[in-house]
Amino acid sequence: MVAPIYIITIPLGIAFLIGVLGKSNKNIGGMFMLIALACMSFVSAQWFISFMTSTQSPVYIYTAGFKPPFSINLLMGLNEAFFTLIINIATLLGAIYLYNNLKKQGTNAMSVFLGFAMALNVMVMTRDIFNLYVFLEIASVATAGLIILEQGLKSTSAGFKYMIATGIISSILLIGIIFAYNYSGTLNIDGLIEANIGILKGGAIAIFLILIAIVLELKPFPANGWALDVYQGADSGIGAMISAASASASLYVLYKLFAIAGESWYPVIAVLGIITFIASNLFGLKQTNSKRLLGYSSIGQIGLLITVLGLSPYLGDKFEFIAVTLLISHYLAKAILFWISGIVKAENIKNWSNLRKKPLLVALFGTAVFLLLGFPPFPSFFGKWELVMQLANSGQFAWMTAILVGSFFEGIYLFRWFGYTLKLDNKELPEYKMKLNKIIPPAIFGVAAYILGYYSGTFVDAAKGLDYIPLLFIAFIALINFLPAWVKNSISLTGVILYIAVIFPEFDGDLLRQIFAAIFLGGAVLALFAGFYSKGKRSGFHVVTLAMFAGLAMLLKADNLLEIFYAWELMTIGSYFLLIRGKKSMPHGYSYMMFSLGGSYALIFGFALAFVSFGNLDLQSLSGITIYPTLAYSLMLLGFMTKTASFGLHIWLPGAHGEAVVDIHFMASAILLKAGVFGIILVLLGMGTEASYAKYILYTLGWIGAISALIGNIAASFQESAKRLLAWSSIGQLGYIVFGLALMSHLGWMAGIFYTATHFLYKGVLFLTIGGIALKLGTPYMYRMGGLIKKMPFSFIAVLIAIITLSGIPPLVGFAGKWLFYNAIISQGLYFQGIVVLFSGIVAFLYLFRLIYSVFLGQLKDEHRNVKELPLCLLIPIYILIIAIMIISARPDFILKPIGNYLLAYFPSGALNWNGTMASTGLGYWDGYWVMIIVGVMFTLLFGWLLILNSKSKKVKQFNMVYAGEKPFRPETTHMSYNMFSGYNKALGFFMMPGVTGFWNWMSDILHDTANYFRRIYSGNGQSYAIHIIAYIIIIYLIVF
Amino acid sequence: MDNIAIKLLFTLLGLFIVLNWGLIQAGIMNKIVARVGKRIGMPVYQPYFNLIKLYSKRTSITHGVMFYLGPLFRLSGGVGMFLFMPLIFGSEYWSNFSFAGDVVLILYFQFFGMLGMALGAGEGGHPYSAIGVSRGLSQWTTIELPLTLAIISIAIQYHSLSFTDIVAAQQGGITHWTMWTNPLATAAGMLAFLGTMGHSPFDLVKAPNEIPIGPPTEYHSTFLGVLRTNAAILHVVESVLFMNLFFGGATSWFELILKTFLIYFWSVFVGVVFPRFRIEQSVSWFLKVPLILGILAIIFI
Amino acid sequence: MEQILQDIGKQFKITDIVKKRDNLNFITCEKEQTISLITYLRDIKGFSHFVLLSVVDWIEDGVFQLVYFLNNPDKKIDIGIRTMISRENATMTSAHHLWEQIATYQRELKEMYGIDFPGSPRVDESFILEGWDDIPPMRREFDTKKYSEENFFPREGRETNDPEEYMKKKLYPDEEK
Amino acid sequence: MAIEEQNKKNKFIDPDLEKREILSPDGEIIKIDPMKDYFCDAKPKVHEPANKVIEKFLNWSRANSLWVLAFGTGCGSIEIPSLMTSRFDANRFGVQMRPTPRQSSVFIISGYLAVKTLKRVIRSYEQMQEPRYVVALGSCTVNGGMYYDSYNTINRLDYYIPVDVYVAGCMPRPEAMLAGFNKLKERIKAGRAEGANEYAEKFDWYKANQKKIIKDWNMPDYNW
Repeated sequence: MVAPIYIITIPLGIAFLIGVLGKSNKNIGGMFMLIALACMSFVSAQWFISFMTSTQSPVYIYTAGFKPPFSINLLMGLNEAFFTLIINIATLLGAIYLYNNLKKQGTNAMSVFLGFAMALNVMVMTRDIFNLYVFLEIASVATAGLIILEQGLKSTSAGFKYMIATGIISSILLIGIIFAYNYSGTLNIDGLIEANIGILKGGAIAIFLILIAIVLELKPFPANGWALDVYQGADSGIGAMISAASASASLYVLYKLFAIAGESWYPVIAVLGIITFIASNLFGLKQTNSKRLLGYSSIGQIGLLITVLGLSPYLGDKFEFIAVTLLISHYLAKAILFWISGIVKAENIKNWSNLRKKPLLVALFGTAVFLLLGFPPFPSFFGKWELVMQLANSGQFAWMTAILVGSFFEGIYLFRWFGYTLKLDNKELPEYKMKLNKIIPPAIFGVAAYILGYYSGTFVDAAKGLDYIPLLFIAFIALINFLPAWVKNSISLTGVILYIAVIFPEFDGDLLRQIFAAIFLGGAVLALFAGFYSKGKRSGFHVVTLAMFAGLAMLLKADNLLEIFYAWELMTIGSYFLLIRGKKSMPHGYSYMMFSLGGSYALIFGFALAFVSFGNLDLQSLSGITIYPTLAYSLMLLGFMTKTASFGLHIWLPGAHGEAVVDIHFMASAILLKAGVFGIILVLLGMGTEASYAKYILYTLGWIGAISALIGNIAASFQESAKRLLAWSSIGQLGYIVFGLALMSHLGWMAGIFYTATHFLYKGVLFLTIGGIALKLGTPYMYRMGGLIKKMPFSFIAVLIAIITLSGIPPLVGFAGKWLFYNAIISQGLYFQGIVVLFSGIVAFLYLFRLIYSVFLGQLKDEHRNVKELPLCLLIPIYILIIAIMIISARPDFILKPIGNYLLAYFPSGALNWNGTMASTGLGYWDGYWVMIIVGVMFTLLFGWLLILNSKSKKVKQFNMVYAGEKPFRPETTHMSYNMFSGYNKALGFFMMPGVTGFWNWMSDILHDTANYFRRIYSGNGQSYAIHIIAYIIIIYLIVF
Repeated sequence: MDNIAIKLLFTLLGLFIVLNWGLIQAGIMNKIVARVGKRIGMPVYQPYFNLIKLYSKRTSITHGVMFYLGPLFRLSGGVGMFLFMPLIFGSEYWSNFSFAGDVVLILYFQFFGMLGMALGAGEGGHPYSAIGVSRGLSQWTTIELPLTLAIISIAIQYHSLSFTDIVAAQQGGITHWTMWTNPLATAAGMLAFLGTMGHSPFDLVKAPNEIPIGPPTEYHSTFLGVLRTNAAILHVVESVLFMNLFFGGATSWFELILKTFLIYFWSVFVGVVFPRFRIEQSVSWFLKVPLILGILAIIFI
Repeated sequence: MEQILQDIGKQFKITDIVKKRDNLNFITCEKEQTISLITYLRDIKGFSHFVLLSVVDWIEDGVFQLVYFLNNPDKKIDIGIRTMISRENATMTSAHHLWEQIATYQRELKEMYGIDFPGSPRVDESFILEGWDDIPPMRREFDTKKYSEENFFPREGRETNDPEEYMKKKLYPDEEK
Repeated sequence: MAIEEQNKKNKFIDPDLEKREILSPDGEIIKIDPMKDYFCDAKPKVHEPANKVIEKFLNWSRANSLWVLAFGTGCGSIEIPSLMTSRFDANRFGVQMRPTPRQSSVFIISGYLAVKTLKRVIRSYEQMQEPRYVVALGSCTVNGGMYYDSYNTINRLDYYIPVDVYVAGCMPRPEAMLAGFNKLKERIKAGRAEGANEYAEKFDWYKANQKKIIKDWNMPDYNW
């Protein structure tokens, strides 16, 4: 084992050596610097590994051979090893990143950098409070030096402000130390702990001053204007160092000194932290400068970590796990982000769209964003989960809420930024180059994020059951991203089919999951098969698709709440990337993510309440929540309803789905939305109908479903774009399902589940055909199509069957749903919601007719005279679905009987009676088989009759029609499609007033205005920043004492 | 299977009777309307002439497969409704194939013909067809609303959606009819009936002068003959539907003919008296009075 | 009215003033001044309503007489502005910028008389006659009977009678004078 | 194409019927000839009457179900509304108005016929389904009437479409029209109202007459 003292001595020595080398040997100096940093990393890594793997006990290092209090002592324990390791790795990679900058500035800069690294290490390791102060000063000076490395007005003024701020902070720290020494007689931290000066009267002031200094070092709101300028002004590489390495060190210092302060200081610190977290994330909302935005985010994240420190009494033995995962996530993500920002050299976040030219950078950027926000498979996911669970366990719901709200704010600007990066059309973009030394550090951190994500998962009990094989498969697909699409498609298809073979037996006996598995995974197969239409590489498509399907599969497999949440978030990531692939889908992908994020936080809140009530994370915990049950169930339903796009939460869907291409549209609409249904089913199964609150929740849910159905269907009728029409229709259809589930009766659930299955079938057909046609014709607008029946007869038949099914016309299977609804509504007594649902079912005719008429009937346009039928790779999935529809139509009992049997376990009364193929309830009866036969025979007979009567019909062309004595002029002017239901619009158009969108816009405006208003405290003036700091101290003092 | 064969024969006979009654009824109604206008009017047997003439046209043209099939769908819709509708209460053979489904089936099977017709008319490529269909569908959505409410009200009242049960519960004199026991539902239903019949004031769909004949503007010859055949059947079957729901059903053919005549006459009567609504007016109208009546019917059941 | 005519006379060259009624006058002015006279009447004298544009074919004089008919809705007076243009190569300045509807009149005149109004919207499109390829039919040199006989297959045996003579003969055959 | 050359010569260009080139969504250039692509260019055929006995029965029903196209070509159309009123009540003879040629069997040419209207009349006539009948009202349709020397009013209708019954007069009163309808019924019942077949037989002659006066012939030879 190399002694830890070398961590200090090596950089010191090399720094002097570099100084000796002089300016002529910059390369050698640089080499030395890197070697020094590597050695330091090696030492700390060695210690860290030995702590982790064996029972290595902490080692004290005494300088000058004396024991404290007569000398300074350093400690190398697990914590120190860990912190020095991450600091050293960050500085090593940072040095690689900054190599050219440092070299340009000469050997002195390298010495400063080494000094910076060393100071941070000592800050972590030292057990002497004065020594801590000294090295804090060294670190500050070194940092200031590094900041002004980049010559320019901004960096210079930033360095100056930094010096002012740290000067004030240091003096306060020094005063605190003096006080502490006065009361305890020792400068050693262990000695101070023993002295327990907090109980002394003046000791509290000492502790206050010391803590406040360290907290100020961590840039709390609002005394952090200087820090923002620093982040903005400094080179990105330096920013990365400050955000990743310095902050880690300072945090550890705070943690160390906590021991002196004692329990009573925890809440104060926590409050300071949470204010910082929420405020800086709120202010980040209006920020457009990328580095400053990162600064806000950094400060916010550190605020969160301070909060976690402050809340450590509530977190129990999970504290370390939470703190470490969150810290690591922040550390990796911020370093990556700062480093990337140094590569693209784009100040304004709108200019980040030039990142798109390099897929690797986009991948890293995405990794960092999702890492920061606590999405799986990253460590922060587990950290945040445990944090929320533990807080809930201790009953700290207010803290939970605050943290989730803060995180949500952070999500808002990060995803806006990410959306700009992915999609914003921005012409004049600065050129940039990717140098190898600049790309390696973020790449290493990116990979580390994934590995650590897996590793941290192993620490969480509930996550032990997670299945990482699909994720590995996805990683493999990501590696072969450069191959053409059909190869990846084939591989993915094989993978999914194999996975189905593995996973399907697991659901044996669980019909619900079988149905959903058939929808999710069967849908995956069909979607991937349809994906063969695409030419080229389709970069990244398969990764995100598979991520979404992996999430869906995991959702079904999940045994506990964590797994559900994991799967949910994974699916969200995948679907986000899928939805934002559309041409103009930037705002829609963004709003999707916002609702998903909000939904996730609602979910996790609900899960936490379930966890607390039940004591463990099993799925049974959803039943019988005892703590705030109304809130818990409502939140969970709300969370799941963001995916079903129910009324109020639906505004993301039309745009996002309307822009998606054919197979993505299919996945997003026919499959993804069902995940929400599955979630609602889980929640409702848990909730039951017995409890007093259940009635109200179900009542509300029923109305939400009914209104979604109405709004969705009416809005669909007024759309001009076929894809938006289908998207709105999905909202309506999901409304039926939600309503059916809210009925909480045998028939209602039967209708709901049955709808879920059939909606997948007929909507699948519609999405694939209409999407395929829109892709082929290059426009989604129906008034630009028309007359395609002659060119695409197979598509027409498919759409015809699908719309007959959707509208519920006998003899096809859609009628079963309507029939069940009638019976369920009447037997359940929910007449008025039911009427709304049935009314919207009839309104569906409007858009269905419009869809099939405007696209396939009417006038064929000039430019479409040569279009061909859809490709086989689309037609085959379509016809597979059609065959399924026809089979179920002929024998609806095939699917209804098992559902009924399954539901008997939950709703024993009110089941269907089966007499052969005839289903009956107490109210009515219906025999799908006979209806099919009767209609079929009758139709055939009448067809024969018509054929005999009318055998000599003359086939004419499209303009051979009566046009009031004139001839039609052009197909475009003869096709009646635009604003088709104008009369209806006049009568019921008020339903289409964008009230909900308006509401959310209003909310968002309020948030942004608030952010903008309070952001003005950051005047950019160094003096006022100094005043902020002092005022901060005084105010905190007044509040605390 | 013998049972089915006999049933089939009876059904065909029933269809024949209904078709002829529908044609004669149309003739009688024409006559009545003419007399209201102090005219002599067309002979009662005029619909037969029309039908024979249409079927015996020497030429016809078609715009495509769906255009060809449109009238067929329409006729299937009408005949299908007939098949699923029990005609005479208490008679096994005159109850057609109503064992296959209840009121809801009929309610939704109406759309079979409408949709087919709309599609066929759509392939005609004529913008007036599409305008007519868009108006028709718009109006239908709101017509269905009071009708649905009325049916639900009846279903709550009789605890059944089956025609047989509903009619059975109304036997035993006029005081047992829904008309008497549930006047609100009957009112809502009969106002909806005005819409389903497409007579004035709800005949904007076929507005003969501005959008010639509406959806079937391109239909002619045999196609139109098929549509006329269907209209004859459908008018009777719709009346039978309302008869079964509100007016105690029928125990004999005579009763059926009398009741359907009176029910159909109601729509003709209103049509003669009132002028035409614009589409947004009729949509709003159905969302006012009939809807409120329907809601009251459910509240006060 | 008199005042208006006097005012016009001060600024424009008016050759002939015909007083039909107290509130209706016809004035004749030169071709070049016509449009500015109309503009003057419209903007200064309140003749804001354009009634019609008509033409008389004076084949003997070799001129077309254009009549612009204006109305002053406040004073309830009308004025007709006559102007003579040559029948050969008949062109007139378009006035569609004053009132949009004049374009339609001009289109009609172009079709029926062959008077060109350069710059008037759609003036060359056929208006009432679709596919007319002969000389404009309202010109007096156009022989409509001959055209009809050549094109419309006149039925043989058609007799044309003077109605008065014919009825007299039929009703009172004895009464001959 | 003859029509086109003629139109070019006369500068009667119908932009909607010009050949055009369109870019398809695939980037392919499609050549469109509207006359060929949008209109059926087949000629009408003679439809022989069926078996005599059956035909008699069918004619009887046709005669009793006269559906009149509501297309007023001239001044006589003002007489038609009064024809349907309670005073004259053409309904009782089985005469009904239909708004579209597709569904009508009788075409009333009500008075003078301008060339411009003739074009529409021909279109509508050809769009009616066979058998179809023409009743011509007023002396204008017989010999031009008072418009015999007009430059744009036809003189003899039977040169352009076959006429079954002429009702003379200027204008004939509704009673005369009723008489005309009864005449037409007799003709139909006697099996002599085969105007549609006559039109198909002498199609070229009719077309030549029509094209002689309709200079901008911007429609197919037969409007299906």
